Amino acid sequence: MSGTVTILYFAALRERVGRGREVVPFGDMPTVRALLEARRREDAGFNDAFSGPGQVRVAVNKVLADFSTPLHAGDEVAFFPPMTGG
Amino acid sequence: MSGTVTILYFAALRERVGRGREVVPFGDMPTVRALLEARRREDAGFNDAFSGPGQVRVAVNKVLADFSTPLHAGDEVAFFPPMTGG
Amino acid sequence: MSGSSLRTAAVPRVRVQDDPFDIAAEMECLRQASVLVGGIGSFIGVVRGGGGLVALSLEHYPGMCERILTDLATEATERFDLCGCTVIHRVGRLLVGEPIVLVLAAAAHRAAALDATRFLIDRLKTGAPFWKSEEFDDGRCHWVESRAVDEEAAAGW
Amino acid sequence: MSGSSLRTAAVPRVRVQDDPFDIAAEMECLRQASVLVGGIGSFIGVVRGGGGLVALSLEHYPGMCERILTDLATEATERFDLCGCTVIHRVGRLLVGEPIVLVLAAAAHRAAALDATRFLIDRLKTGAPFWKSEEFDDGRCHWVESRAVDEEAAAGW
Repeated sequence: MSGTVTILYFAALRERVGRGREVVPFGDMPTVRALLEARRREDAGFNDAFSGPGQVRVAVNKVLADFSTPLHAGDEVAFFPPMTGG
Repeated sequence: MSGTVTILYFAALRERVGRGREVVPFGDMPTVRALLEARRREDAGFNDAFSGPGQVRVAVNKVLADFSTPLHAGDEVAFFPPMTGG
Repeated sequence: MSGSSLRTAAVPRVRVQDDPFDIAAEMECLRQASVLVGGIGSFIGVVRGGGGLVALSLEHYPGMCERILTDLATEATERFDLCGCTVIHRVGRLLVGEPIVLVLAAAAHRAAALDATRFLIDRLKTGAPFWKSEEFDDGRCHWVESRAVDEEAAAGW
Repeated sequence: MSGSSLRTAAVPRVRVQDDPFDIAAEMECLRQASVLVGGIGSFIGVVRGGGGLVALSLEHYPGMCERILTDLATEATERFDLCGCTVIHRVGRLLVGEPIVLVLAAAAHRAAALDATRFLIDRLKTGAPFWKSEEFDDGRCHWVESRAVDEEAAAGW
Protein backbone atom coordinates (compact mmCIF):
# COMPACT_ATOMS: atom_id res chain seq x y z
CA MET A 1 0.00 0.00 0.00
CA SER A 2 1.47 3.37 -1.01
CA GLY A 3 0.37 6.79 -2.15
CA THR A 4 -1.81 9.35 -0.38
CA VAL A 5 -5.42 10.27 0.34
CA THR A 6 -6.62 13.87 0.19
CA ILE A 7 -9.06 14.84 2.93
CA LEU A 8 -11.36 17.88 2.61
CA TYR A 9 -13.45 19.46 5.38
CA PHE A 10 -16.34 21.86 4.82
CA ALA A 11 -18.39 24.38 6.81
CA ALA A 12 -18.68 23.82 10.60
CA LEU A 13 -16.48 20.74 10.35
CA ARG A 14 -13.74 22.70 8.58
CA GLU A 15 -13.81 25.26 11.38
CA ARG A 16 -13.71 22.59 14.10
CA VAL A 17 -10.87 20.67 12.45
CA GLY A 18 -9.05 23.96 11.86
CA ARG A 19 -8.18 23.28 8.21
CA GLY A 20 -9.92 22.71 4.92
CA ARG A 21 -7.60 20.21 3.30
CA GLU A 22 -4.84 17.79 4.18
CA VAL A 23 -2.98 15.02 2.41
CA VAL A 24 -2.20 11.91 4.42
CA PRO A 25 -0.34 8.71 3.55
CA PHE A 26 -2.78 6.08 2.35
CA GLY A 27 -1.38 3.45 4.75
CA ASP A 28 -3.66 0.71 6.02
CA MET A 29 -7.04 2.39 5.63
CA PRO A 30 -9.30 0.14 3.54
CA THR A 31 -12.47 2.16 4.33
CA VAL A 32 -13.61 5.64 5.31
CA ARG A 33 -14.13 4.31 8.85
CA ALA A 34 -10.51 3.09 9.02
CA LEU A 35 -9.26 6.48 7.80
CA LEU A 36 -11.31 8.27 10.46
CA GLU A 37 -10.04 5.98 13.22
CA ALA A 38 -6.43 6.46 12.12
CA ARG A 39 -6.84 10.26 12.11
CA ARG A 40 -8.44 10.18 15.54
CA ARG A 41 -5.57 8.22 17.02
CA GLU A 42 -3.04 10.67 15.58
CA ASP A 43 -4.80 13.95 16.38
CA ALA A 44 -6.86 14.68 19.52
CA GLY A 45 -8.23 17.89 17.97
CA PHE A 46 -9.54 15.89 15.08
CA ASN A 47 -11.33 13.58 17.46
CA ASP A 48 -13.04 16.52 19.21
CA ALA A 49 -14.11 17.97 15.87
CA PHE A 50 -15.87 14.78 14.90
CA SER A 51 -17.49 14.52 18.32
CA GLY A 52 -19.10 17.95 17.91
CA PRO A 53 -22.82 18.55 17.44
CA GLY A 54 -24.61 17.34 14.34
CA GLN A 55 -24.11 14.53 11.91
CA VAL A 56 -21.08 14.06 9.67
CA ARG A 57 -21.60 13.22 5.98
CA VAL A 58 -18.89 11.85 3.72
CA ALA A 59 -18.14 11.87 -0.01
CA VAL A 60 -15.46 9.84 -1.79
CA ASN A 61 -14.22 11.30 -5.07
CA LYS A 62 -17.13 13.78 -5.02
CA VAL A 63 -19.80 11.08 -4.71
CA LEU A 64 -21.84 10.69 -1.51
CA ALA A 65 -20.53 7.70 0.41
CA ASP A 66 -20.72 6.20 3.87
CA PHE A 67 -18.26 5.06 6.50
CA SER A 68 -18.01 1.57 5.00
CA THR A 69 -17.07 2.83 1.52
CA PRO A 70 -13.70 1.33 0.40
CA LEU A 71 -10.75 3.67 -0.16
CA HIS A 72 -7.89 3.53 -2.64
CA ALA A 73 -4.64 5.47 -2.95
CA GLY A 74 -5.30 8.81 -4.65
CA ASP A 75 -8.88 9.10 -3.42
CA GLU A 76 -10.38 12.41 -2.31
CA VAL A 77 -12.42 12.03 0.88
CA ALA A 78 -14.62 14.92 2.05
CA PHE A 79 -16.29 15.31 5.44
CA PHE A 80 -19.09 17.84 6.01
CA PRO A 81 -22.28 18.56 7.97
CA PRO A 82 -25.74 17.99 6.45
CA MET A 83 -26.15 20.24 3.40
CA THR A 84 -28.15 23.48 3.62
CA GLY A 85 -28.40 24.92 0.12
CA GLY A 86 -31.15 26.87 -1.60
CA MET B 1 -91.01 48.60 -15.26
CA SER B 2 -88.87 50.95 -17.39
CA GLY B 3 -85.23 51.43 -18.40
CA THR B 4 -82.94 49.14 -20.33
CA VAL B 5 -80.60 46.16 -19.91
CA THR B 6 -77.23 46.00 -21.66
CA ILE B 7 -76.32 42.59 -23.05
CA LEU B 8 -72.73 41.65 -23.90
CA TYR B 9 -71.56 38.59 -25.83
CA PHE B 10 -68.00 37.24 -25.88
CA ALA B 11 -65.86 34.88 -27.96
CA ALA B 12 -67.66 32.10 -29.88
CA LEU B 13 -71.02 33.34 -28.61
CA ARG B 14 -70.31 36.86 -29.87
CA GLU B 15 -69.54 35.43 -33.30
CA ARG B 16 -72.68 33.26 -33.35
CA VAL B 17 -74.97 36.09 -32.19
CA GLY B 18 -73.26 38.40 -34.70
CA ARG B 19 -72.74 41.29 -32.31
CA GLY B 20 -70.86 42.04 -29.10
CA ARG B 21 -73.31 44.39 -27.41
CA GLU B 22 -76.95 45.41 -27.50
CA VAL B 23 -79.26 47.44 -25.31
CA VAL B 24 -82.81 46.14 -24.89
CA PRO B 25 -85.81 47.53 -23.00
CA PHE B 26 -85.94 46.07 -19.50
CA GLY B 27 -89.62 45.07 -19.87
CA ASP B 28 -90.93 42.07 -17.96
CA MET B 29 -87.69 40.12 -17.44
CA PRO B 30 -87.26 39.42 -13.72
CA THR B 31 -84.40 36.93 -14.26
CA VAL B 32 -81.62 36.07 -16.69
CA ARG B 33 -83.77 33.15 -17.87
CA ALA B 34 -86.70 35.47 -18.65
CA LEU B 35 -84.35 37.79 -20.59
CA LEU B 36 -83.04 34.87 -22.64
CA GLU B 37 -86.52 33.58 -23.40
CA ALA B 38 -87.69 37.05 -24.49
CA ARG B 39 -84.66 37.43 -26.78
CA ARG B 40 -85.27 34.00 -28.29
CA ARG B 41 -88.88 34.81 -29.12
CA GLU B 42 -87.83 38.04 -30.82
CA ASP B 43 -84.81 36.81 -32.76
CA ALA B 44 -84.44 33.39 -34.41
CA GLY B 45 -80.69 33.95 -34.98
CA PHE B 46 -80.26 34.51 -31.29
CA ASN B 47 -81.99 31.22 -30.58
CA ASP B 48 -79.62 29.37 -32.93
CA ALA B 49 -76.60 31.01 -31.28
CA PHE B 50 -77.60 29.77 -27.87
CA SER B 51 -78.32 26.30 -29.21
CA GLY B 52 -74.75 25.98 -30.55
CA PRO B 53 -72.11 23.65 -29.12
CA GLY B 54 -70.78 24.14 -25.61
CA GLN B 55 -72.12 25.60 -22.44
CA VAL B 56 -73.18 29.21 -21.93
CA ARG B 57 -72.01 31.09 -18.83
CA VAL B 58 -73.55 34.31 -17.59
CA ALA B 59 -72.40 37.29 -15.52
CA VAL B 60 -74.61 40.08 -14.17
CA ASN B 61 -72.86 43.40 -13.52
CA LYS B 62 -69.49 41.66 -14.00
CA VAL B 63 -70.17 39.01 -11.35
CA LEU B 64 -70.66 35.34 -12.29
CA ALA B 65 -74.37 34.54 -12.09
CA ASP B 66 -76.79 31.86 -13.24
CA PHE B 67 -80.02 31.75 -15.17
CA SER B 68 -82.12 32.30 -12.04
CA THR B 69 -80.25 35.49 -11.03
CA PRO B 70 -82.73 38.43 -10.71
CA LEU B 71 -82.37 41.39 -13.11
CA HIS B 72 -83.00 45.08 -12.60
CA ALA B 73 -83.21 48.04 -14.98
CA GLY B 74 -79.71 49.26 -15.82
CA ASP B 75 -78.06 45.86 -15.33
CA GLU B 76 -75.26 44.62 -17.59
CA VAL B 77 -75.74 40.96 -18.53
CA ALA B 78 -72.91 39.10 -20.27
CA PHE B 79 -73.11 35.71 -22.00
CA PHE B 80 -69.99 33.74 -22.88
CA PRO B 81 -68.53 30.23 -23.30
CA PRO B 82 -66.45 28.58 -20.55
CA MET B 83 -63.33 30.65 -19.90
CA THR B 84 -59.96 29.59 -21.33
CA GLY B 85 -57.34 31.96 -19.93
CA GLY B 86 -53.71 31.38 -19.01
CA MET C 1 -40.85 42.63 13.97
CA SER C 2 -43.94 40.65 12.99
CA GLY C 3 -44.68 39.34 9.54
CA SER C 4 -48.17 40.75 9.39
CA SER C 5 -47.12 44.31 10.26
CA LEU C 6 -44.63 44.29 7.41
CA ARG C 7 -47.14 42.84 5.04
CA THR C 8 -49.88 45.45 5.39
CA ALA C 9 -48.75 46.99 2.10
CA ALA C 10 -49.04 43.67 0.23
CA VAL C 11 -51.58 44.90 -2.34
CA PRO C 12 -51.58 42.52 -5.32
CA ARG C 13 -50.44 43.93 -8.67
CA VAL C 14 -52.89 42.94 -11.39
CA ARG C 15 -52.84 44.03 -15.02
CA VAL C 16 -54.47 43.06 -18.33
CA GLN C 17 -52.56 44.50 -21.27
CA ASP C 18 -51.63 44.11 -24.95
CA ASP C 19 -47.94 44.81 -24.40
CA PRO C 20 -45.27 42.31 -23.31
CA PHE C 21 -44.38 42.33 -19.62
CA ASP C 22 -40.98 42.91 -18.03
CA ILE C 23 -40.36 39.79 -15.96
CA ALA C 24 -37.18 41.05 -14.28
CA ALA C 25 -38.78 44.35 -13.25
CA GLU C 26 -41.83 42.58 -11.82
CA MET C 27 -39.67 40.09 -9.95
CA GLU C 28 -37.52 42.92 -8.61
CA CYS C 29 -40.58 44.77 -7.38
CA LEU C 30 -41.74 41.73 -5.39
CA ARG C 31 -38.28 40.97 -4.07
CA GLN C 32 -38.18 44.40 -2.50
CA ALA C 33 -41.72 44.16 -1.10
CA SER C 34 -40.46 43.14 2.35
CA VAL C 35 -37.23 42.02 4.05
CA LEU C 36 -39.19 38.90 5.00
CA VAL C 37 -39.32 37.59 1.42
CA GLY C 38 -37.46 34.27 1.36
CA GLY C 39 -38.71 32.92 -1.94
CA ILE C 40 -40.53 33.94 -5.11
CA GLY C 41 -42.39 31.41 -7.22
CA SER C 42 -43.42 32.20 -10.75
CA PHE C 43 -45.16 30.81 -13.78
CA ILE C 44 -45.11 32.10 -17.34
CA GLY C 45 -47.53 30.75 -19.92
CA VAL C 46 -46.23 30.79 -23.49
CA VAL C 47 -48.02 30.28 -26.85
CA ARG C 48 -47.09 26.67 -27.58
CA GLY C 49 -46.49 25.84 -31.24
CA GLY C 50 -47.03 22.58 -33.11
CA GLY C 51 -49.80 21.31 -35.42
CA GLY C 52 -49.46 24.35 -37.67
CA LEU C 53 -50.43 26.88 -35.00
CA VAL C 54 -49.35 30.42 -35.91
CA ALA C 55 -50.90 32.58 -33.19
CA LEU C 56 -53.46 32.84 -30.42
CA SER C 57 -55.91 35.71 -30.15
CA LEU C 58 -57.01 36.47 -26.61
CA GLU C 59 -60.29 38.21 -25.88
CA HIS C 60 -61.35 39.35 -22.39
CA TYR C 61 -64.24 40.98 -20.57
CA PRO C 62 -62.81 44.35 -19.52
CA GLY C 63 -63.58 45.29 -15.95
CA MET C 64 -64.83 41.88 -14.89
CA CYS C 65 -61.47 40.39 -15.77
CA GLU C 66 -59.45 42.79 -13.64
CA ARG C 67 -61.90 42.40 -10.75
CA ILE C 68 -61.71 38.60 -10.81
CA LEU C 69 -57.91 38.62 -11.03
CA THR C 70 -57.72 41.07 -8.10
CA ASP C 71 -60.06 38.89 -6.01
CA LEU C 72 -57.99 35.83 -6.87
CA ALA C 73 -54.71 37.54 -5.97
CA THR C 74 -56.20 38.83 -2.71
CA GLU C 75 -57.42 35.34 -1.84
CA ALA C 76 -53.94 33.92 -2.58
CA THR C 77 -52.27 36.61 -0.44
CA GLU C 78 -54.43 35.74 2.58
CA ARG C 79 -54.49 32.00 2.10
CA PHE C 80 -50.73 31.57 1.57
CA ASP C 81 -49.62 34.48 3.78
CA LEU C 82 -47.82 36.15 0.87
CA CYS C 83 -45.54 39.18 1.08
CA GLY C 84 -46.85 40.10 -2.37
CA CYS C 85 -48.12 38.72 -5.65
CA THR C 86 -48.45 39.82 -9.26
CA VAL C 87 -50.71 38.67 -12.08
CA ILE C 88 -50.29 40.07 -15.60
CA HIS C 89 -52.30 38.68 -18.52
CA ARG C 90 -51.89 39.75 -22.12
CA VAL C 91 -54.71 40.04 -24.66
CA GLY C 92 -54.78 40.51 -28.42
CA ARG C 93 -52.90 38.47 -31.04
CA LEU C 94 -49.83 36.62 -29.74
CA LEU C 95 -47.43 34.62 -31.92
CA VAL C 96 -46.01 31.18 -31.10
CA GLY C 97 -43.36 31.57 -28.39
CA GLU C 98 -44.76 34.81 -26.99
CA PRO C 99 -45.51 35.00 -23.25
CA ILE C 100 -49.25 35.13 -22.41
CA VAL C 101 -49.44 35.32 -18.64
CA LEU C 102 -47.13 35.99 -15.69
CA VAL C 103 -47.90 34.91 -12.13
CA LEU C 104 -45.53 35.74 -9.26
CA ALA C 105 -45.89 34.97 -5.56
CA ALA C 106 -43.44 36.07 -2.84
CA ALA C 107 -43.49 34.51 0.63
CA ALA C 108 -41.24 33.92 3.62
CA HIS C 109 -40.85 30.24 2.67
CA ARG C 110 -40.71 28.36 -0.60
CA ALA C 111 -43.67 26.03 -0.02
CA ALA C 112 -46.10 28.97 0.30
CA ALA C 113 -44.60 30.77 -2.70
CA LEU C 114 -44.85 27.68 -4.92
CA ASP C 115 -48.32 26.68 -3.68
CA ALA C 116 -49.62 30.21 -4.30
CA THR C 117 -48.12 30.28 -7.81
CA ARG C 118 -49.92 27.09 -8.70
CA PHE C 119 -53.17 28.19 -7.06
CA LEU C 120 -53.14 31.44 -9.06
CA ILE C 121 -52.53 29.88 -12.47
CA ASP C 122 -54.88 26.93 -11.87
CA ARG C 123 -57.76 29.18 -10.79
CA LEU C 124 -57.07 31.84 -13.43
CA LYS C 125 -57.31 29.32 -16.30
CA THR C 126 -61.01 28.61 -15.88
CA GLY C 127 -62.12 31.40 -13.52
CA ALA C 128 -61.14 34.65 -15.26
CA PRO C 129 -63.05 35.83 -18.36
CA PHE C 130 -60.46 35.25 -21.09
CA TRP C 131 -61.09 33.31 -24.30
CA LYS C 132 -58.49 32.01 -26.75
CA SER C 133 -58.85 31.59 -30.49
CA GLU C 134 -56.26 29.54 -32.38
CA GLU C 135 -55.00 30.60 -35.81
CA PHE C 136 -53.35 27.99 -38.08
CA ASP C 137 -51.03 28.25 -41.07
CA ASP C 138 -53.76 26.93 -43.41
CA GLY C 139 -56.03 29.83 -42.44
CA ARG C 140 -58.25 27.89 -40.04
CA CYS C 141 -59.28 29.67 -36.83
CA HIS C 142 -61.15 28.17 -33.95
CA TRP C 143 -62.03 28.90 -30.37
CA VAL C 144 -60.20 26.84 -27.78
CA GLU C 145 -62.59 24.77 -25.69
CA SER C 146 -62.22 24.47 -21.96
CA ARG C 147 -60.52 21.29 -20.84
CA ALA C 148 -61.84 18.99 -18.11
CA VAL C 149 -58.30 18.69 -16.71
CA ASP C 150 -58.20 22.48 -16.18
CA GLU C 151 -61.63 22.53 -14.52
CA GLU C 152 -60.45 19.76 -12.18
CA ALA C 153 -57.20 21.56 -11.35
CA ALA C 154 -59.12 24.71 -10.42
CA ALA C 155 -61.66 22.75 -8.37
CA GLY C 156 -58.83 21.01 -6.47
CA TRP C 157 -57.99 24.17 -4.53
CA MET D 1 -43.23 16.75 -35.21
CA SER D 2 -42.67 14.82 -32.00
CA GLY D 3 -41.80 16.33 -28.64
CA SER D 4 -38.84 14.08 -28.07
CA SER D 5 -37.16 14.91 -31.37
CA LEU D 6 -37.35 18.61 -30.58
CA ARG D 7 -36.07 18.06 -27.09
CA THR D 8 -32.85 16.25 -27.90
CA ALA D 9 -30.94 19.48 -27.24
CA ALA D 10 -32.47 19.90 -23.77
CA VAL D 11 -29.16 19.93 -21.90
CA PRO D 12 -29.68 21.47 -18.46
CA ARG D 13 -27.89 24.73 -17.71
CA VAL D 14 -26.18 24.53 -14.32
CA ARG D 15 -23.91 27.12 -12.74
CA VAL D 16 -22.40 27.92 -9.32
CA GLN D 17 -21.16 31.51 -9.15
CA ASP D 18 -20.46 34.52 -6.94
CA ASP D 19 -22.15 37.00 -9.26
CA PRO D 20 -25.86 37.81 -9.43
CA PHE D 21 -27.85 36.08 -12.17
CA ASP D 22 -29.89 37.66 -14.95
CA ILE D 23 -33.37 36.21 -14.50
CA ALA D 24 -34.82 37.68 -17.69
CA ALA D 25 -31.96 36.40 -19.85
CA GLU D 26 -32.20 32.90 -18.35
CA MET D 27 -35.97 32.85 -18.80
CA GLU D 28 -35.59 34.06 -22.40
CA CYS D 29 -33.09 31.32 -23.12
CA LEU D 30 -35.52 28.63 -21.93
CA ARG D 31 -38.49 30.22 -23.70
CA GLN D 32 -36.64 29.85 -26.99
CA ALA D 33 -35.49 26.29 -26.28
CA SER D 34 -38.35 24.79 -28.31
CA VAL D 35 -41.60 25.86 -29.99
CA LEU D 36 -43.24 23.25 -27.76
CA VAL D 37 -42.66 25.27 -24.57
CA GLY D 38 -46.09 26.09 -23.13
CA GLY D 39 -45.06 27.10 -19.63
CA ILE D 40 -42.03 27.98 -17.53
CA GLY D 41 -42.03 27.54 -13.77
CA SER D 42 -39.46 29.24 -11.61
CA PHE D 43 -38.31 29.69 -8.06
CA ILE D 44 -35.91 32.26 -6.66
CA GLY D 45 -34.56 31.92 -3.12
CA VAL D 46 -33.76 35.23 -1.41
CA VAL D 47 -31.80 36.00 1.79
CA ARG D 48 -34.68 36.53 4.25
CA GLY D 49 -34.13 39.23 6.87
CA GLY D 50 -35.46 39.45 10.40
CA GLY D 51 -33.98 38.71 13.83
CA GLY D 52 -31.00 40.96 13.15
CA LEU D 53 -29.70 38.95 10.20
CA VAL D 54 -27.29 40.95 8.03
CA ALA D 55 -25.98 38.41 5.52
CA LEU D 56 -25.54 34.77 4.64
CA SER D 57 -22.24 33.28 3.60
CA LEU D 58 -22.51 30.30 1.29
CA GLU D 59 -19.77 27.71 1.03
CA HIS D 60 -19.78 24.86 -1.47
CA TYR D 61 -17.75 21.82 -2.53
CA PRO D 62 -16.48 22.78 -5.99
CA GLY D 63 -16.83 20.04 -8.55
CA MET D 64 -19.12 17.83 -6.50
CA CYS D 65 -21.66 20.62 -6.34
CA GLU D 66 -21.86 21.14 -10.10
CA ARG D 67 -21.99 17.38 -10.67
CA ILE D 68 -24.89 16.89 -8.23
CA LEU D 69 -26.82 19.84 -9.68
CA THR D 70 -26.31 18.50 -13.21
CA ASP D 71 -27.52 15.04 -12.16
CA LEU D 72 -30.55 16.59 -10.47
CA ALA D 73 -31.40 18.72 -13.51
CA THR D 74 -30.98 15.73 -15.82
CA GLU D 75 -33.26 13.65 -13.59
CA ALA D 76 -35.88 16.45 -13.63
CA THR D 77 -35.65 16.75 -17.42
CA GLU D 78 -36.37 13.04 -17.89
CA ARG D 79 -38.92 12.65 -15.13
CA PHE D 80 -41.03 15.70 -16.06
CA ASP D 81 -40.39 15.58 -19.82
CA LEU D 82 -38.93 19.09 -19.79
CA CYS D 83 -38.00 21.16 -22.84
CA GLY D 84 -35.22 22.62 -20.70
CA CYS D 85 -34.21 23.57 -17.18
CA THR D 86 -31.74 25.88 -15.47
CA VAL D 87 -30.22 25.86 -11.98
CA ILE D 88 -27.97 28.70 -10.84
CA HIS D 89 -26.73 28.89 -7.25
CA ARG D 90 -24.68 31.71 -5.80
CA VAL D 91 -21.92 31.34 -3.22
CA GLY D 92 -20.00 33.84 -1.09
CA ARG D 93 -21.44 36.57 1.13
CA LEU D 94 -24.99 37.65 0.24
CA LEU D 95 -26.86 40.49 1.96
CA VAL D 96 -30.49 40.40 3.09
CA GLY D 97 -32.74 40.68 0.03
CA GLU D 98 -30.17 39.28 -2.41
CA PRO D 99 -31.15 36.31 -4.61
CA ILE D 100 -29.40 33.05 -3.70
CA VAL D 101 -30.70 30.48 -6.13
CA LEU D 102 -32.64 30.37 -9.41
CA VAL D 103 -34.48 27.30 -10.65
CA LEU D 104 -36.32 27.32 -14.01
CA ALA D 105 -38.21 24.50 -15.72
CA ALA D 106 -39.83 24.73 -19.17
CA ALA D 107 -42.37 22.16 -20.35
CA ALA D 108 -45.23 21.77 -22.78
CA HIS D 109 -47.77 22.03 -19.94
CA ARG D 110 -47.89 23.93 -16.68
CA ALA D 111 -48.26 20.96 -14.32
CA ALA D 112 -44.93 19.47 -15.44
CA ALA D 113 -43.17 22.87 -15.32
CA LEU D 114 -44.40 23.58 -11.79
CA ASP D 115 -43.78 20.04 -10.50
CA ALA D 116 -40.24 20.11 -11.87
CA THR D 117 -39.54 23.52 -10.30
CA ARG D 118 -40.58 22.20 -6.91
CA PHE D 119 -38.68 18.94 -7.35
CA LEU D 120 -35.49 20.82 -8.21
CA ILE D 121 -35.57 23.23 -5.27
CA ASP D 122 -36.72 20.58 -2.77
CA ARG D 123 -33.97 18.17 -3.74
CA LEU D 124 -31.29 20.85 -4.07
CA LYS D 125 -31.85 22.11 -0.49
CA THR D 126 -30.55 18.98 1.21
CA GLY D 127 -28.86 17.12 -1.65
CA ALA D 128 -26.28 19.53 -3.05
CA PRO D 129 -23.12 20.35 -1.06
CA PHE D 130 -23.81 23.95 -0.02
CA TRP D 131 -23.60 25.23 3.54
CA LYS D 132 -24.94 28.52 4.91
CA SER D 133 -23.54 30.62 7.71
CA GLU D 134 -25.69 33.41 9.19
CA GLU D 135 -24.17 36.76 10.17
CA PHE D 136 -26.05 39.01 12.63
CA ASP D 137 -25.90 42.72 13.41
CA ASP D 138 -24.43 42.01 16.89
CA GLY D 139 -21.46 40.22 15.32
CA ARG D 140 -22.67 36.67 15.97
CA CYS D 141 -22.14 34.12 13.17
CA HIS D 142 -23.41 30.60 13.08
CA TRP D 143 -23.87 27.74 10.69
CA VAL D 144 -27.44 27.03 9.62
CA GLU D 145 -28.52 23.53 10.62
CA SER D 146 -30.46 21.33 8.27
CA ARG D 147 -34.18 21.28 8.95
CA ALA D 148 -36.28 18.13 9.24
CA VAL D 149 -38.97 19.76 7.11
CA ASP D 150 -36.46 20.17 4.25
CA GLU D 151 -35.27 16.55 4.57
CA GLU D 152 -38.89 15.43 4.38
CA ALA D 153 -39.65 17.61 1.35
CA ALA D 154 -36.68 16.12 -0.50
CA ALA D 155 -37.60 12.57 0.50
CA GLY D 156 -41.17 13.13 -0.72
CA TRP D 157 -40.09 13.02 -4.38
